[in-house]
Amino acid sequence: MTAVAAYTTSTGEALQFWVLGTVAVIGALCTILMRKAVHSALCLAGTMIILAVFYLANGAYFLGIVQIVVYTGAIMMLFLFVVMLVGVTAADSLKETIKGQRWLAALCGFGFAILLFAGIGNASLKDFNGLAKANANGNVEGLAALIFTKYVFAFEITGALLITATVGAMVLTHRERTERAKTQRERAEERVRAGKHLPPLPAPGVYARHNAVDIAGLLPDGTPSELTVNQTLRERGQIRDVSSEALNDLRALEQRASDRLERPGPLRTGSGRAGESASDPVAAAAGEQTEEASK
Amino acid sequence: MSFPLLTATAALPAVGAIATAAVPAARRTAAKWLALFFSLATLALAVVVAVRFDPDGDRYQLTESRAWIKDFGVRYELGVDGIGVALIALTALLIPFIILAGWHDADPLETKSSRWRPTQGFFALILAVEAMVIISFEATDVFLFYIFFEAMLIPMYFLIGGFGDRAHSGSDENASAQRSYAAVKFLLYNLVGGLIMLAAVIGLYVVAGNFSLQEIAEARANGSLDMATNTERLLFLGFFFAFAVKAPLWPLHTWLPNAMGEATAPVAVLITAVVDKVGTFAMLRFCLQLFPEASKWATPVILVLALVSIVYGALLAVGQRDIKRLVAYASISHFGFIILGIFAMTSQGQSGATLYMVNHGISTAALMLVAGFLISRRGSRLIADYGGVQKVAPVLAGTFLIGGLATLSLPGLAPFVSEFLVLVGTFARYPAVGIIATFGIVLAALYTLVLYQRTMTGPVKPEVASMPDLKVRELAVVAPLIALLIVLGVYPKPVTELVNPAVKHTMSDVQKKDPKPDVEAAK
Amino acid sequence: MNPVNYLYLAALLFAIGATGVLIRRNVIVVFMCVELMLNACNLAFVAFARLHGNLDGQIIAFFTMVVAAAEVVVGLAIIVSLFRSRHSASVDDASLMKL
Amino acid sequence: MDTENLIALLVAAPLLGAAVLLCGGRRLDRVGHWIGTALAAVSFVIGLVLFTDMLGKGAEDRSLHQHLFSWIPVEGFQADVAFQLDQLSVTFVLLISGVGTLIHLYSIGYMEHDERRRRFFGYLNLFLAAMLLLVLADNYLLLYVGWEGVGLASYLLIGFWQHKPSAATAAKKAFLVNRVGDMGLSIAIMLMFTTFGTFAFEPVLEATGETSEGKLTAIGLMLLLAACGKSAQVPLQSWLGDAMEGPTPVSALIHAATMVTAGVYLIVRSGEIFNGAPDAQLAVTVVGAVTLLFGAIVGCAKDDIKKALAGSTMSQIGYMILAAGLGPIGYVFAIMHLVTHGFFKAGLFLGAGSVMHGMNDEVDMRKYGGLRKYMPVTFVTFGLGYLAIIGFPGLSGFFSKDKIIEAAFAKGGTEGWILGSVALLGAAITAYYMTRVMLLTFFGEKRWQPDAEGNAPHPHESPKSMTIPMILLAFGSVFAGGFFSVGDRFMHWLEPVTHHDHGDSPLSAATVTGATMVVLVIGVTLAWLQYGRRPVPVVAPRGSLLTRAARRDLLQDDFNHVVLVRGGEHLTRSLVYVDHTLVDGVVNGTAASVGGLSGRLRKLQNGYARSYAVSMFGGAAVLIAATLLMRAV
Repeated sequence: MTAVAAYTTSTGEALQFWVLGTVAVIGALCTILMRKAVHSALCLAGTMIILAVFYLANGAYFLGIVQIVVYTGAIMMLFLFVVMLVGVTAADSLKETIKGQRWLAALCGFGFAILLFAGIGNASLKDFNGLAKANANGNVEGLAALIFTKYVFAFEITGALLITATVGAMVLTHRERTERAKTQRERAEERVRAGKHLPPLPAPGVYARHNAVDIAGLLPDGTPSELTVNQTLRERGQIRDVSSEALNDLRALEQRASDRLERPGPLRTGSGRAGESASDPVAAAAGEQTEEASK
Repeated sequence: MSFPLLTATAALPAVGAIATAAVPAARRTAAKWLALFFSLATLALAVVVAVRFDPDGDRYQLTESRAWIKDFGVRYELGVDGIGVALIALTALLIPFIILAGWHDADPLETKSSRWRPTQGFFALILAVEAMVIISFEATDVFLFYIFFEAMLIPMYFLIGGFGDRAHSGSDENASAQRSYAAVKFLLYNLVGGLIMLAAVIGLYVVAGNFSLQEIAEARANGSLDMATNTERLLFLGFFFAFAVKAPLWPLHTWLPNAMGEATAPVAVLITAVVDKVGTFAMLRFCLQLFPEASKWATPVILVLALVSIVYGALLAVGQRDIKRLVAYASISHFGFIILGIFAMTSQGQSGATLYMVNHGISTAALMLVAGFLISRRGSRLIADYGGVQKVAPVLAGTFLIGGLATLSLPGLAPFVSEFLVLVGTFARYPAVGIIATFGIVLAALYTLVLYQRTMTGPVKPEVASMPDLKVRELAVVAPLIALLIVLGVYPKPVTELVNPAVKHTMSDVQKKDPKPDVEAAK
Repeated sequence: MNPVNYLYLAALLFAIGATGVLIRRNVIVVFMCVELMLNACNLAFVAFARLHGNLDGQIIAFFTMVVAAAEVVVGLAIIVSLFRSRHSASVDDASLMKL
Repeated sequence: MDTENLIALLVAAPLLGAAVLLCGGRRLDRVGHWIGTALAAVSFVIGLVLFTDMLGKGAEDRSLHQHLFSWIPVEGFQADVAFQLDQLSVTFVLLISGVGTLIHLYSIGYMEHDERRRRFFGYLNLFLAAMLLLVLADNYLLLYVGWEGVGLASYLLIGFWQHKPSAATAAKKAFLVNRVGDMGLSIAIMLMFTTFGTFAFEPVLEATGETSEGKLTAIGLMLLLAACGKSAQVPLQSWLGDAMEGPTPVSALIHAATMVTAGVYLIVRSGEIFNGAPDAQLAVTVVGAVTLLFGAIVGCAKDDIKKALAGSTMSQIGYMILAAGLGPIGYVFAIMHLVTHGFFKAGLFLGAGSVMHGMNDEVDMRKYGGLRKYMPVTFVTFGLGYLAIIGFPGLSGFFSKDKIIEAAFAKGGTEGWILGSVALLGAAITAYYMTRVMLLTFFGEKRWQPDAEGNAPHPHESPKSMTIPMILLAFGSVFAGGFFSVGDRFMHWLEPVTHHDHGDSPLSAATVTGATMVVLVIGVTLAWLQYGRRPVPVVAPRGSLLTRAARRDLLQDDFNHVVLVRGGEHLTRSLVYVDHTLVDGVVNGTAASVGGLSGRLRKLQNGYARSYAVSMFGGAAVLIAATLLMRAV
């Protein structure tokens, strides 16, 4: 695309515009409509990449690259970090709390768009005298020439701005430790004094057949215990309850066992199973394992 | 430049106010005596002013003039004409009686804390009002006048809202709500009027280039300053509205009954007998002098409004159940007479109006203060709660009757002279108006006598059976007022001679001549 | 196709972003929408650069990016500390402007 | 010393008395009544001195003037405190102070048991002062002062027993009705001021020729209104009956002898004005004639002795007004009848008071009867007064009333005939109701029973202090008329002031006298047939429609009540409502609406950054739209 057409664009670019433009708009819409922040961030990233492509199409090679590297690469990642950091509350409901806000917002946005269109529409934008001349000896060189001559002050000031921003970010996020750090002993005493849950938290996931971290460990009676799952997952509600699966497996095992031992009366076992499983599934499971081993 | 007598007269009560306010909480009685002393001293100064004033001299005397705000040509200009002197004398005369009558009105019911001192505040506020009223009678600079005309509202607001009547009005229980309502109403009405006037004052400055009453009036007179007709009318309306609210003129009157009903009797007297006079006085001094043409243009409407006030006020007075509200409506009717006299544009009418201001002040003070004593004894403002007082407290009843007779302007008492002058003056130019206004005297008799009959005569009500007669302090308040009423009724000459030249000047301002009697006209 | 369409696209994206700012309560998402608006502007700038045939538009876009970066850094920092202080990422919870 | 300086003393003496007695306090209770009486006597003596001095002078220069000080000096408006004493006023002065003194004397006995006697005498003195001021003033404004002064005194005295609601109401009523009349007087004064530029008697009365008849008529009618109020003439007569609530001496002095005749004085004094305004004169005569009959009819129906006498007063004053309305023909006789009436009516009232004094203040004549045995003096004096008022030949009433009837006929034309016959009819009715009173009170058998407490009244003659005045007044009522009319003394005496002229009567004096005698006899006979011959029932029979109406003052009060009182009450009540809702409501309404609006605006500031953002965004949109429109235009 070195020679950018003046008045109209090549059909190739046209095609690209319509396709990617649509995608970009969809991405934007998803950004504002997704319920989970993470998804919004991803959609936004997508939109930005498409924009980068458009930059390139418009002869702004440097900006295109920068857009991908800096924006999509750095800034959006920063966003994602924060989303994680903030312990993404599972999904913020899109239910509106302020009366009429949503309609007003929609109205404003729509009207604003219409107005901008109108503005652009009756602006006299006939002739595109493309960037052929400007980019004659390389786009980056052109930019550099401008930045270090015409916009040098702005450039310097921007630098200062960046420094300031960095410092500011540090200041804002840094928490000065005012009191002495507690020793291990003190913590232990506190816990005892607080009197809740002295032993270490129970380990998650019983069977190692899943990503055990997000599976609540089962209590002796087969009910899952939230405590065993890491807090962040708990907040996100990403806990998989496997107690039912466990019980099903148990039932299956018993079935097989009874088949093999010609022990009649699934009814009896059925009748007793509930109590049995409820009483001591772990023991039963243990017993079954030994059987398997013995085969 | 000689001793600034007028400044002193206005400053003395101000100093007194500060001094009284500074009295420590424990020394309550001392504060009262201090206030009384300062008011009497002011009275003495006012007498000096009246003596130093020469009725046949030039129009404004004892003048003082200092530059104040150079950029806007605002000057500190004082000066009095006969009307001003008369009203200053009235004010200075009434304040001591008001203080004496309100001797116990501000005693704290229970001493809340050592630093809580309502009494000091009460008397300090009264003196502050006196100072402001006096200086607004003296100011010959429109801006200066305006400032004090408005500043008056602040102490009045606290006097009405802070020291209400402890007697229940029967209308409803929570008196404090009623009172604050009345105070706010008073404030709002007068503020609105004042703001409109402020606009007019600025407009006047834009037109005339300075605020000096005398300069502008002269410029108007010798034609060097001619306003466009509409400008003049607008400015006139701006001024008149404020004064009509203060006066008060129908239909801007509704704040007065609330204020007078809720305030203590002495404060009510302060409102109607002293503060409201500034309104009518200002009509005479500013409206007529600065805007003669517009005044003449507005006369018909104003006359009608005044007539309505007279009849309407009297009729409503008949319909009242509350003694103090009744007096308030009677005052509205009387203010109607005053305004009628001012705008009849005859020398009898205007002299009568000025005289009326003085006499109405005294007579209302007498009636209202006695009513206050009566109310304080029974603890109720409702007429229906009284009856047969005449039997148990003859002196109180007698003074009350005399006050009432003065209100219905019985010949031989001061108000008759002024009322008749107003009527004659009006009749001379507008016979129909004069005749309608004459109905006012019948209605006045009606509400006064009905009030007296219901409260004082008839069988003695058990609640009033043990009512004590007037005490020495109260007698000391009422007796001089009554004596004054009689003296001014029989020999009003001193006041009329004080007023006549000023009225002559005003008449020449508006370029009006008295209508000639037919017989002479025929010749 | 006329490159003006880029401008239309930019306008559309901008409006969408703005609407997003208005309707979302999650601070982070709101912030993303702001970014979206910035990008829309950048697109417009670039398109204009092409329109005028000089690079000034691109320069401006460039600066915008820089400033946006700085803004994001500070803004996210603010969000974090805000979350720390009141354990919520909702805009409406920061309604201290109420009388 | 110069005699005109005494004039002020006439007023000053009783005024001083009033001041002393009213301000004096209780320490004067024991001597107060003597002070009052003495001061009244003083002014009577001064009056005598001035009178004798006046007799010594020629007819023309008898009028004295005393200028005290200038009262209300205002540009183009002169009101002075100045007195004028001429034949007319001196006549009044003598009547007022003379009868006044006698009644003071009488009151000493009558009010003996009242603990507020001192104040009573103070009021009496106040009345004397005001009344003398009224007749001595040399300008209408000062007369107005006296005019209202007597109104005040009568208010205080009617309501003297204030603990009785009826008394208080009657007093208020009297004052209010009088106020209406006073309105007329003040309007008349204003008219004079605008017409003549002054309201002193002499200049006004001399300048009457220079102005239009219309003006004079207006002034005259206004003066007539004033006279109606003060002299209880139709339509303002309603207060006189109730005024009898006051102590009897008051009724005698104020509501019979002096104050109520002030209207006659006013009209006669302003004779010049009425002479210039025939229509006004006609109105006066009509009012007089109507009241004459009205009062007489009311007098016939009342059983309350004082009210009966009040009705008679009304009708007698009707005679005077009628005479005054006749112009120069009648002025003299009006005054003459006024004087004689002053004597005999005062005497009658004092007699009535004496009767009540003896009968435990019983006023119902039907409970009297046969009292002549018990109180002979009262009987005799009352009887003489009775003969005088019905015009028994030779007594005062005969001369004065006869002359008025003659003059009425002498007015000439149909008016003359009508007025004359009305006067005659009045004479008949007078004879009837006075005979009725006489018979009911002093003749027949006694009809009184023990009252609720069971203590029967034991009628007795009154003390000397009461009988002596009655005797003196009886003398007056017997001889005054004759003394005046011998050689038309009185006429010549008043001529310089009132300018008498004899009309041309269609009937000879003898005829009129004969007619009068005839109607007199008819009236007396009728009364005797009804009340003398057969015993009188103690409870009044229902009576004819006219009787019942007459008992209610011919329904005048009912009319007033329905029209004025009720209407007034409704008017005021609705006005109070309007003031509170409308006039006040407008203001409060605006205040409320502003408050509501601000409240609604406050809701917009919900503190949510997003809603602020919306408004911001919308604002931006509006701006863009604006710019676009600008460019489009």
